[in-house]
Amino acid sequence: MRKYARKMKRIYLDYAATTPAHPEVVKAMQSYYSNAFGNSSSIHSYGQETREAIEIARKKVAALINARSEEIIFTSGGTEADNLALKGIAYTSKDRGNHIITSSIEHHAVMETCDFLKEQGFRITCVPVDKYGLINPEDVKKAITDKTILISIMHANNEVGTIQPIAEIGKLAREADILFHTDAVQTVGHIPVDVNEIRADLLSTSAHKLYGPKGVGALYVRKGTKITSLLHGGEQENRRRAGTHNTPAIVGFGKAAELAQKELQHESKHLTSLRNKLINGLQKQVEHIYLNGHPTKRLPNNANIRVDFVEGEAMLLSLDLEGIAISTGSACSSSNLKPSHILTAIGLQPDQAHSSLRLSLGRETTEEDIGRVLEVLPQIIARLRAMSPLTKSSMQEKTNA
Amino acid sequence: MRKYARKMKRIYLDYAATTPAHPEVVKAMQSYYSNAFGNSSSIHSYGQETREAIEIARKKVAALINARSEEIIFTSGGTEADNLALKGIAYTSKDRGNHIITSSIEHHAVMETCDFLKEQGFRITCVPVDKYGLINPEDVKKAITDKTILISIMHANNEVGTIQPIAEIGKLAREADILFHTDAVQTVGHIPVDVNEIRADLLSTSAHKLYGPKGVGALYVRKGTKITSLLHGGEQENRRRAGTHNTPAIVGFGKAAELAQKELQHESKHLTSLRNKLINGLQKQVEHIYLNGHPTKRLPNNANIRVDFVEGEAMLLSLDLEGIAISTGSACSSSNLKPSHILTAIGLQPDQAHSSLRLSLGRETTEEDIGRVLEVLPQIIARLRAMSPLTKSSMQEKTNA
Amino acid sequence: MPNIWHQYSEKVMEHFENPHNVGEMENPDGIGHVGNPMCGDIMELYIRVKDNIITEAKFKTFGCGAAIATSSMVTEMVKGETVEEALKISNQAVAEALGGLPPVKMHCSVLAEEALRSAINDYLNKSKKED
Amino acid sequence: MPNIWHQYSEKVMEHFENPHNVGEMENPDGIGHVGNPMCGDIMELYIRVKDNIITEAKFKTFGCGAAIATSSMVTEMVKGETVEEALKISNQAVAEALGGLPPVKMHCSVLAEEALRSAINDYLNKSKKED
Ligand SMILES: Cc1ncc(COP(=O)(O)O)c(C=O)c1O
Ligand SMILES: Cc1ncc(COP(=O)(O)O)c(C=O)c1O
Repeated sequence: MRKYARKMKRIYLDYAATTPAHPEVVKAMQSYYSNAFGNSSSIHSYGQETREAIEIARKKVAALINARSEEIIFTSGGTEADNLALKGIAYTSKDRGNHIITSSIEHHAVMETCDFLKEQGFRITCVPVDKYGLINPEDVKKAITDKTILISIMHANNEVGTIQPIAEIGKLAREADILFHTDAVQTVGHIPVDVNEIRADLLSTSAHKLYGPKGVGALYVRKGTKITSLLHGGEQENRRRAGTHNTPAIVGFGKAAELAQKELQHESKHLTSLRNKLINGLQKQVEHIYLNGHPTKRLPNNANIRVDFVEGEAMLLSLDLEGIAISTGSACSSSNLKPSHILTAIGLQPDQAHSSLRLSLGRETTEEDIGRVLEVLPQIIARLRAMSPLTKSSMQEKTNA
Repeated sequence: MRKYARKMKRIYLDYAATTPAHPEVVKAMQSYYSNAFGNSSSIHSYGQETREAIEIARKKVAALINARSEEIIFTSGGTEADNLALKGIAYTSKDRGNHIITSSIEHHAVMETCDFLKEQGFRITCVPVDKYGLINPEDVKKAITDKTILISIMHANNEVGTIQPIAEIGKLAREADILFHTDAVQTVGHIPVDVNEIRADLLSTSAHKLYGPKGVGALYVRKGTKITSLLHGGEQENRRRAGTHNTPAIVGFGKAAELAQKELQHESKHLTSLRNKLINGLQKQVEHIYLNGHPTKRLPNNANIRVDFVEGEAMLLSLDLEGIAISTGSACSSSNLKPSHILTAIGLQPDQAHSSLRLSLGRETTEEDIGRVLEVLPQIIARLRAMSPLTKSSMQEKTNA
Repeated sequence: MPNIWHQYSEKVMEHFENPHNVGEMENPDGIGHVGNPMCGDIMELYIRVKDNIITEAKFKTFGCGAAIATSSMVTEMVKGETVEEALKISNQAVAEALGGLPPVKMHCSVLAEEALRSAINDYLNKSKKED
Repeated sequence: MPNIWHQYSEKVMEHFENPHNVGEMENPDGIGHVGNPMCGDIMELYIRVKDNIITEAKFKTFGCGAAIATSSMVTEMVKGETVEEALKISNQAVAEALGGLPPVKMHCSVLAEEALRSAINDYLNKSKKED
């Protein structure tokens, strides 16, 4: 099996983890390594040309989310954007209050930052989600106190793909005069995002999730919103994020944003159709398979399924031997062995969480790829279910048949 | 004048600001954008291959400073490394003490971080420097109190190039059982740096200063040293720095470190000789030119000169029109108009600081380049001195002659 | 393409892809049931004992590749051993027989050792009662 | 290679490269001396006045490109103006005559305005005394 794996066509279905940089993105970056390599802080012509390239990229990133250029702070990625948003607002607003509202299904970059802020004396309220992973805006509203300085609710969840009602949350935050941050790392470039429509004051994004390069992201900060720096030092980014500009990556991000804006509409339709084919095909062939997350309010490319009685990493490994790359909610390799906090937050039992797979589609996914998964995955499930002590004997008979 | 500038060979003498990525570095990075693009946190084969590439790079960076792989934390650059070092140790050690010792000539990344920590209740002592920019280890020793948790003294200064006696400072820090951090952004890859010889517990470096890519740096943290994260989130970098790995940049950093280790010896000799030719040539031709920084304890590639009676940015602009890129201690374009804190720390008057130029040499600098500067710069100085109200009349006669 | 899953030895991969002794056993002499769903690993191990010698071992496992491979390996290792010898099989021994395990996966070998002990204890308890 | 220094207009570059009216003046009717070394700009502006009309203006400047260009421009602008008209020349007018200045350089035009006022005031003070 393994022997052949090396020769077969590899199928990547983990676009939610990261995407390959678009060839045009790579091309756009090329000249900024060794040719137009100047430090954008330098006054001379080498600095001038990179400064210009950065500002063009900033315009493109701003355009993708309907922001103004000066509202974009380039960071080293989504994690830094989330850290900057939460810590930056917390430190700036600590005289006004010490209470932050977030949800139980945030990415680690938000969750762990909240844990850190808790140690620093801030109070964190985590609003729950329903079985689809949906937040109820009413719960957010109820959590507001006169000490609340920030509401941070992600746009769409990275694991189960559920899209939150953030326009409603943004509206109620605005009405209560509380800053609203959304981690839009999974949505920007994939579904329409308009900072004014959703009334976000801060919004995180990351280039490598939208066919841009790794190592660059952005925090949108609405004009007039004060924020304490996370990286102190030079005067870059209007003194809000120090550090020599990563010009090639920023240029690449700009190009990726430009391409995403053009292709977004078509792509989301295409991926939704392929994704549904995948989910329906699996459910037709295999019993005891369930979709995690919301059936319709979900990212176009996300299929997160629970395959009862089988551990996720064993499936992942088996698929990888067939050249198919996916991800799992199991954490049999992580340091604490606990399953994903997101899957338990939507009410899954630990074994169900350990049995969950995320298949996330992208630009290069084809009908044939989906066909191949529909051929290979049911066999893998059958094989592993036959080994599992959790498989009900009735179940087992069917699977073996 | 300007018309011709566009056609002439450009001469880059601002290597201290940033360096072009070495062609081999660019080549090494190439396949990690769209081919081996996996997220290093992914368990599948795409993740595996990037994980391996990152660990190979880590070994190379570690080797350059005689550290162990597990002592290297990859960051987004020198600024992040400095911020992580200072805030990370401050937060971890705040129960033990709240006093930090640093110097008056640190880079903004250290200086502004100290200012931030001051607001957070830490006490900062800035030890002074002499007229060469040298710190006296005795001053550091005297500043130590029983509340001192960290000493942060840069290895070599980015502006005047003075190399500090950090082995002595490291020794006395160790004796006093206080952690020692050094910002070695200007030295790693240019002069020998050995974390054990200098007894550093933490050391910052940045790839783009040694012909590596922008957007990546590293913090060395001695084994056993606890440090609070700056970026919270995923489990990357042994839970000490969250965020999807910037694989191409990390791989590029590894390659740059490998090349630097090979070329360091030869290069520092070569650049010292060119640099001395430049300084001597200028001093021979032009009166009232003085070297800033230490005459011998200085970076091989650094020439920082004070050209009395002429403002730096006017010289910079004139040189740029001739295709020559340099930097200045003047800050006529910065937001506060104050001259460099480093130049005032070594005792220069404001007008003298505004009259200072930094020419920093690098791999592609040739004898011809130096010849060209020696031809062009004296003319520019003469022209501008003739316009300057500061030029003494006696002086002026000579210059006009 | 680099060697995929190369934290896993060839031996681990062999046992993951073609595990030995999979399945339930009718009327086993001892059953071990260990692990918990929280950690994502559950092992059931069955042994048949004749004249103090383990003649047959089978398993069912819910778990990752290493969990399956260690289950397979431990059931191979006990066959033909006396009960006393079998009790001496440590998790390290299982891991070593598999050509080593990645550090994050050593807990799987611990689980295999526990499953075996649990099955033997079950056998010993039962035989005590029969005595 | 992109347009270097393109925050500077063509006009600024012209006046920086070939500044008009550079130099000291013998026995000027008014001298303006403004700026301070802290900010890196020092201007000296000399005027000659005949029948209330500024007939000649010269400058010496320690400062950046914009400081030199604004000095050059302001000395051009005052020539032939009455003292009263000259006093109305604002820093914006100087910046506009140069085709605009980057925001970080507007302080240079302020300095030029101040230098001119200072020179005129010096002239007015002197002529008062002579009265
Ligand atoms: C929802 C979400 N937030 C934040 C991040 C972190 O972004 P980055 O990997 O660019 O640091 C990710 C992806 O890893 C994500 O999916
Ligand atoms: C001494 C020193 N420290 C820190 C930095 C900051 O490094 P980076 O530009 O990689 O953020 C620099 C360069 O800018 C430097 O010269």
